[in-house]
Amino acid sequence: MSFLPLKERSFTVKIMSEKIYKLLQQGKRIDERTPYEFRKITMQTNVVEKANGSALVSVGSTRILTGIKVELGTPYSDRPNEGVFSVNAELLPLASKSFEPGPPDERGIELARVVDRCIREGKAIDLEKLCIIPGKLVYILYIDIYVLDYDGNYFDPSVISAMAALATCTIPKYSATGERVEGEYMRVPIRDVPLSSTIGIIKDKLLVDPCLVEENSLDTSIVVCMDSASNVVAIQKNSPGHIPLSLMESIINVAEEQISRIRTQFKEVIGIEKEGREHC
Amino acid sequence: MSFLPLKERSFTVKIMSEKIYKLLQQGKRIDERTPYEFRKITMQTNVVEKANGSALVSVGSTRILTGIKVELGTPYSDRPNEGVFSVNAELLPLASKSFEPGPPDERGIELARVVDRCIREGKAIDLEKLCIIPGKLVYILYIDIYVLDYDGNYFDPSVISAMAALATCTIPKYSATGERVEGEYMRVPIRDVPLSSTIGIIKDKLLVDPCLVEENSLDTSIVVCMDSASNVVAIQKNSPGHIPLSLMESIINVAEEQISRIRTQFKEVIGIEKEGREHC
Amino acid sequence: MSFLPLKERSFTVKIMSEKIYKLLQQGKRIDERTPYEFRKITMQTNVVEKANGSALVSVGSTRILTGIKVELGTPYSDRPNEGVFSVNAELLPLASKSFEPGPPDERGIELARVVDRCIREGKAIDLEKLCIIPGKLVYILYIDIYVLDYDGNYFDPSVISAMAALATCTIPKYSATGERVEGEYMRVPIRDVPLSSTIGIIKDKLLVDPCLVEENSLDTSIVVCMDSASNVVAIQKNSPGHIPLSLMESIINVAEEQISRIRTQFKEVIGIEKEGREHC
Amino acid sequence: MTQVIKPKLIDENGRRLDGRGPTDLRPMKIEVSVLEKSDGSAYVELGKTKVYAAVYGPKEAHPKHLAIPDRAILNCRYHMTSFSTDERKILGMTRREIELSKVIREALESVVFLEEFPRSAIDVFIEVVQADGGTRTAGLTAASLALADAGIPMRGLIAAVAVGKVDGTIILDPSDIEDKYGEADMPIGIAPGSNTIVLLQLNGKMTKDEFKQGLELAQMGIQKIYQAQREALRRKYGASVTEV
Amino acid sequence: MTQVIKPKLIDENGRRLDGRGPTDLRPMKIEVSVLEKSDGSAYVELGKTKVYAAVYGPKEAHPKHLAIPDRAILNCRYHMTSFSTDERKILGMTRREIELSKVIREALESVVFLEEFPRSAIDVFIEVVQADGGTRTAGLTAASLALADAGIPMRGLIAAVAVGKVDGTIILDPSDIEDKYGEADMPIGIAPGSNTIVLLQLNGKMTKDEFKQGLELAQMGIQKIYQAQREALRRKYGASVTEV
Amino acid sequence: MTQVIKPKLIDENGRRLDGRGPTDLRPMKIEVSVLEKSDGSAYVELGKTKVYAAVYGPKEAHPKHLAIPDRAILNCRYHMTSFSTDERKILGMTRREIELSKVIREALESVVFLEEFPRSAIDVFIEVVQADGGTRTAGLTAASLALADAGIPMRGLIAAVAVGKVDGTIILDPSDIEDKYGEADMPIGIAPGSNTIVLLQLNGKMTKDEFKQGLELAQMGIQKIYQAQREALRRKYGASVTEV
Repeated sequence: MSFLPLKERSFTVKIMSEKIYKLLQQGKRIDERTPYEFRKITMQTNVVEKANGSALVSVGSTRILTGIKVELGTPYSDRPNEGVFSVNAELLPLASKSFEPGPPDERGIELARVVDRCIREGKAIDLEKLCIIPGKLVYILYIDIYVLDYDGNYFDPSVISAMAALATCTIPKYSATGERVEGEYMRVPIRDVPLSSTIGIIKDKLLVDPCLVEENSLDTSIVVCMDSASNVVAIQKNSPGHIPLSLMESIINVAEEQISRIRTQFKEVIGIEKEGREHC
Repeated sequence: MSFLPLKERSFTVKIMSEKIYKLLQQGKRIDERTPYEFRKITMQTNVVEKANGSALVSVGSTRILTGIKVELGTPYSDRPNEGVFSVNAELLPLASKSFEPGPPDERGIELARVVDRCIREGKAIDLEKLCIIPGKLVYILYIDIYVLDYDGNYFDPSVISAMAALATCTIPKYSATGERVEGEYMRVPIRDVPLSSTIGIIKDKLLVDPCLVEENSLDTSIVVCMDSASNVVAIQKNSPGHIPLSLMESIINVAEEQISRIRTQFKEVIGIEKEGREHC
Repeated sequence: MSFLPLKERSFTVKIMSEKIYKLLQQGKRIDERTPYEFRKITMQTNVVEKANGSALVSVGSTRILTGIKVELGTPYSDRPNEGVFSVNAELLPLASKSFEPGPPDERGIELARVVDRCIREGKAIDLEKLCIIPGKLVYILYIDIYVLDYDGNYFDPSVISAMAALATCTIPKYSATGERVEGEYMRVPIRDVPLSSTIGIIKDKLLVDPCLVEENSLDTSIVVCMDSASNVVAIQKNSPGHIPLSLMESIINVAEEQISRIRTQFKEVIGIEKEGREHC
Repeated sequence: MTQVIKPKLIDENGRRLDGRGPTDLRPMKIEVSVLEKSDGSAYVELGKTKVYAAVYGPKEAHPKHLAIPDRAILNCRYHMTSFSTDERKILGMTRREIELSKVIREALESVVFLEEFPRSAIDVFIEVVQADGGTRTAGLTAASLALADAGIPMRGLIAAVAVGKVDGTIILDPSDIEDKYGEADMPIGIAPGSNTIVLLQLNGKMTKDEFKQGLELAQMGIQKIYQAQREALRRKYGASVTEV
Repeated sequence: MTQVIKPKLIDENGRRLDGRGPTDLRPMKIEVSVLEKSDGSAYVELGKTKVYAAVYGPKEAHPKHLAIPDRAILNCRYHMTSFSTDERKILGMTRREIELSKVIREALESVVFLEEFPRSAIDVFIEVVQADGGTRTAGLTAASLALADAGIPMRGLIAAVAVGKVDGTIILDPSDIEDKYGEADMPIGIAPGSNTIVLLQLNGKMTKDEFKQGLELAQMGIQKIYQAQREALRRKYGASVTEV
Repeated sequence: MTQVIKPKLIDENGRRLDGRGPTDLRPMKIEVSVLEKSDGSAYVELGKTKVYAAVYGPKEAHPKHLAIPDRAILNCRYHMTSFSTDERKILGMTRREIELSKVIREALESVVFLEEFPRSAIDVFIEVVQADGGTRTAGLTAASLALADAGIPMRGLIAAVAVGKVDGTIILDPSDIEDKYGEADMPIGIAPGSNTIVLLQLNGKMTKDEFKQGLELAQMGIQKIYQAQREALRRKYGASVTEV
């Protein structure tokens, strides 16, 4: 059963919505940004030594920690030559008074599934290189995302942190006969770095990377994920409300531009090795 | 913890109970039926092509959908020569404002277990014919019952729909060595068609197939299951209240008569093949 | 999420606490005991024939039933030569109006884990003798504790009943090749009998084995577990409140004395066989 | 992996595996007020079947939105310890325990004057310490005594027993092995004061005649259990309870 | 353990596996008021995809602390029967069902006048009886009809359909096999009255142009579904519903 | 499947695996106000052990029937990320996490003036990002700072540390490997202002003398941690906090 979250579109919210809209008309935001401007993005990797890969990414005050644990297991029977990955996300109650302790609710599940689709459909990982013995032994990557501090927009930094953790993830090497090659490690074979941009909509205006106050006052919002060739690889309208059909083209174009900027920073900070990475 | 359902035996219920009793004294019911008359029963099979067997059965407005999925697995260690079946029932929240979403509550569990006992003790299935390799490989039948619309008496149509889905269930054929016989299918080996009749009791009067308004106004009720030789194979007093010992003989006789009538319709509509079916 | 139990430290509790403290100053208790005096302890074993071992232990009105079921299984990979045991505890709702039906809450989990640590760190069982085939086949002991009646202090009788059930537990014998030695049974190899003493604290005074009224009025309390050589093997401060550092030495000494007395009774009643039991 | 062979359950002299005749109850032990902290409690032993019941209430219904304006709600939990059965029972409630909690609760609702305690709750907890057949009926027998022990007004006690069919014979009070290898098991709860059935289940195959015979045999057994219940109350409360 | 070979999804004549052209919908069947006990209900069939929806409410929010002072809460459960899919679905809600419940609920919230029913709750239940692609869009289509059938005031109906990309071609209303082996699946829900998107997801890879093309194809399909919705309402309620 | 060999934990020079002497703490990093959205927060690092704590409240208790008339309820969740440990931790709360949540909560209850906030709730969330021994004590240390950072009135801070026994020696602040292969682990939480113990557990075997020695060593370590806590508060709030 999917319950409506207790976000009340009360009178004050409507006033804030009106205020944000008026600022947008002047090309402004409540926090001094322009409509198509992300908050400051920081990316730190290898922050948890016990994880095979990890990244702490912040977008403004929103902070996401992703860790990856690698285990060995059997492949899916219809994909005998491919490794496996699984994404989980928890909206920690530390991060916001609106997050409850307990198993992931619909928001955490949605976040995990959108990040999963972004990685999967964006062909981020060369899964065949994560196969050790076809049909028998493959690497399993558990990509676990934790929202530590939540000031709006947990989708985009989650995708970044998942990709940053993947791009710096180290896994023990196994021979084709399934034996551990003592002391040797390999990187996760990255094929592409799909990224996302969340677009907020008020009436006919768009903004990117909504902060929490904006998020609560939007008409609606949409997450667009693209690969490095600007293919759309995942979309999620992730809140109630209408998107005028006439806005869709602008939404895609704005997302493309934002993602391209984030990708530039990602390349600079994470410094992906070229080998085996075709697009990034 | 078994909580009392929130059925309030309020003043209006008592008035309705009195009214139903007075009608029964005149051989009548609130919906024009006689006391020992079922509502119209309809049976449709193969309504879900992705299931191995399925049946949609209605008794008046009460509508039950049963689907069967067949898988391969290992037998129970104390029954190495027998296939396995398992019954589950869900009172879907679509069906009634008194059904909640979530895992089956005590009513759903009771329904599943009574249908299970009716099939099991009524020897409906020749389980030995569902064994492929003794001790190793057998068919497992998942019989899943969904109450789609609930206007009283979900027991009797559930038993009918489970038996109708079983009687029309098609399963892939395997050789005695455990290999799939390509393209060949077999029927579930039906030995008998046990059926049930739910009897409502008000004071010293009986009625069959209570509709929802009656169900809420009965003193109590009882489900009687019989095989084709009129053996009693399962009984469940399924609501609070007293049954005078003096009524038990009539209850059994009324149930026998009803079940016999339903069986006649079952034979006509479902058209069970004779082979391997001894009683029906 | 660990919720504060609904124990209200209301005005009346403060009065009772004051009263208990005044009595302690005079060397007295509300139930006629002296501060360092347990309620009457009774121990009955083999009360459940279907269990491999069982014991019903009461301390005053607090009554604990422990049963042990023995199964075969595989050892932990880092302990290939050792059998396995697992402790579970349920605070049955029969026992107290403050216990709820449902899976163990934090109190039941704490009880189970403290008893587990007491047995494990007190080296109560010679786990190597519970190994049948190293790395492959070992005995698994499920030690399940049920609180049947709760008048304060469930820790100490739980430890006693777990140890009494272990000391009288009978397990089917298997040869080193993993075959059942028909008709032969062996005892669980007991190495030591660790026991516990719960100490209540009000201001600068101590008392042992608090009854329920006392428990609700204490400043705090602590469970001390010792082996037969008076080593401390487990400690748990098990309620809110302060323990002055200056009291810790007395606490340990009082616990040692109590445990020694309980051990004497344990030896008399349970009558542990000497063989393979070094300390008791 | 071997197919289990059904043992002979009734010998040539008509004796059952434990020496009983077909119409014999197992040795019975019934006590009330056995648990100090509950408002009422009882213990019932029938052979190796051992069951506790405890009652809390009437008390405020909690959470409040579950309260019913014109009567008490009655909650019931039938639960078995993990070591009560031959195979270790999993922790937590099985589907079987949930079903039995329902039928036992409905039986108890039939006799408790719930309307005397509007907006209240009465909790009944049954704990099966050892299960050797007939645990739901022993549990119901104990629960009705625990309610009486708690002073909760009732139309009368409930006494319950199972009958079975083994090797073609209708028997009273089947043990676990008779239940397992027998042809039918029929637990019955009766309010002896009103001669009415409050719990009835059947699992197995009986002809209509056998069913009738089973029902009569159950009534006989229930009279004996009812006497034992009354004696247990009398031992605790003296002669004043004869009218229960 | 064999790697599954992707079948050819569009033949040399541009026909799909089931004979459709790229822009064809599957045969459709839409009915309202199909379940008697709910306040509103609908049934939608699109090829082998079969979905029921039922609505209860507006009613008192329960438990009360979930109520919102100035509008109704809308609850939604998208659920599949265990036998609706090729592989048996586990009982209980999967993560997929929880996500789809959320996006469908959010789409419905966009059109229901929730503020007309303060402190109330409206429950929407979708049951997928058979899943052959497009179940969330069929479910949303059915749910919006069930809300109308329940007389709940809305800005307008929602019609929904998926588009996909298979063998490089943008297609309308992909079946299960086209979804499984195709390159992209994009479910879209539109409120035709206002020409706005209320549900949009994409799973797969599309160029910006393909995305635009898909969006246009979806609008075409949605017009047909919307007509079928209006006809279904008209069959039940007569001409009065044309303005929905 | 190989029996793991216990490594030598203290070398001939009395040095531990990471080079520390028996009475040395690991390098420490303590910060407050590290998470923007909570009412108070803190971060504690002790070697590789990394822990966040956040506090929400005082706020209305929810649901209301959990409220206590004459004081606040304090809720506490100690939780570890799945990748914080050598083996991946399962998602959801383990029994260990539930127990530690209880003992940490009880320690905090000992110092918070709960009676100042009747019918309220204070939530404390501890997240272990990396676990290398001493996570519950680091979590308690951080939680008490987060409460102070949230401005919640307290009798004083709590500082906590574990002591252990390895290779027969009593050591301060055991790491994970020392805990795993050592003979005993004793986490201790102290309210330095009142010289009282608020958290105490022992897991392992110690003589009475060793226990006493451990308690003294813990007090020494706790003084250092307490100083670091006060400095962290001072860095954030200036000299005004010296009296905490």
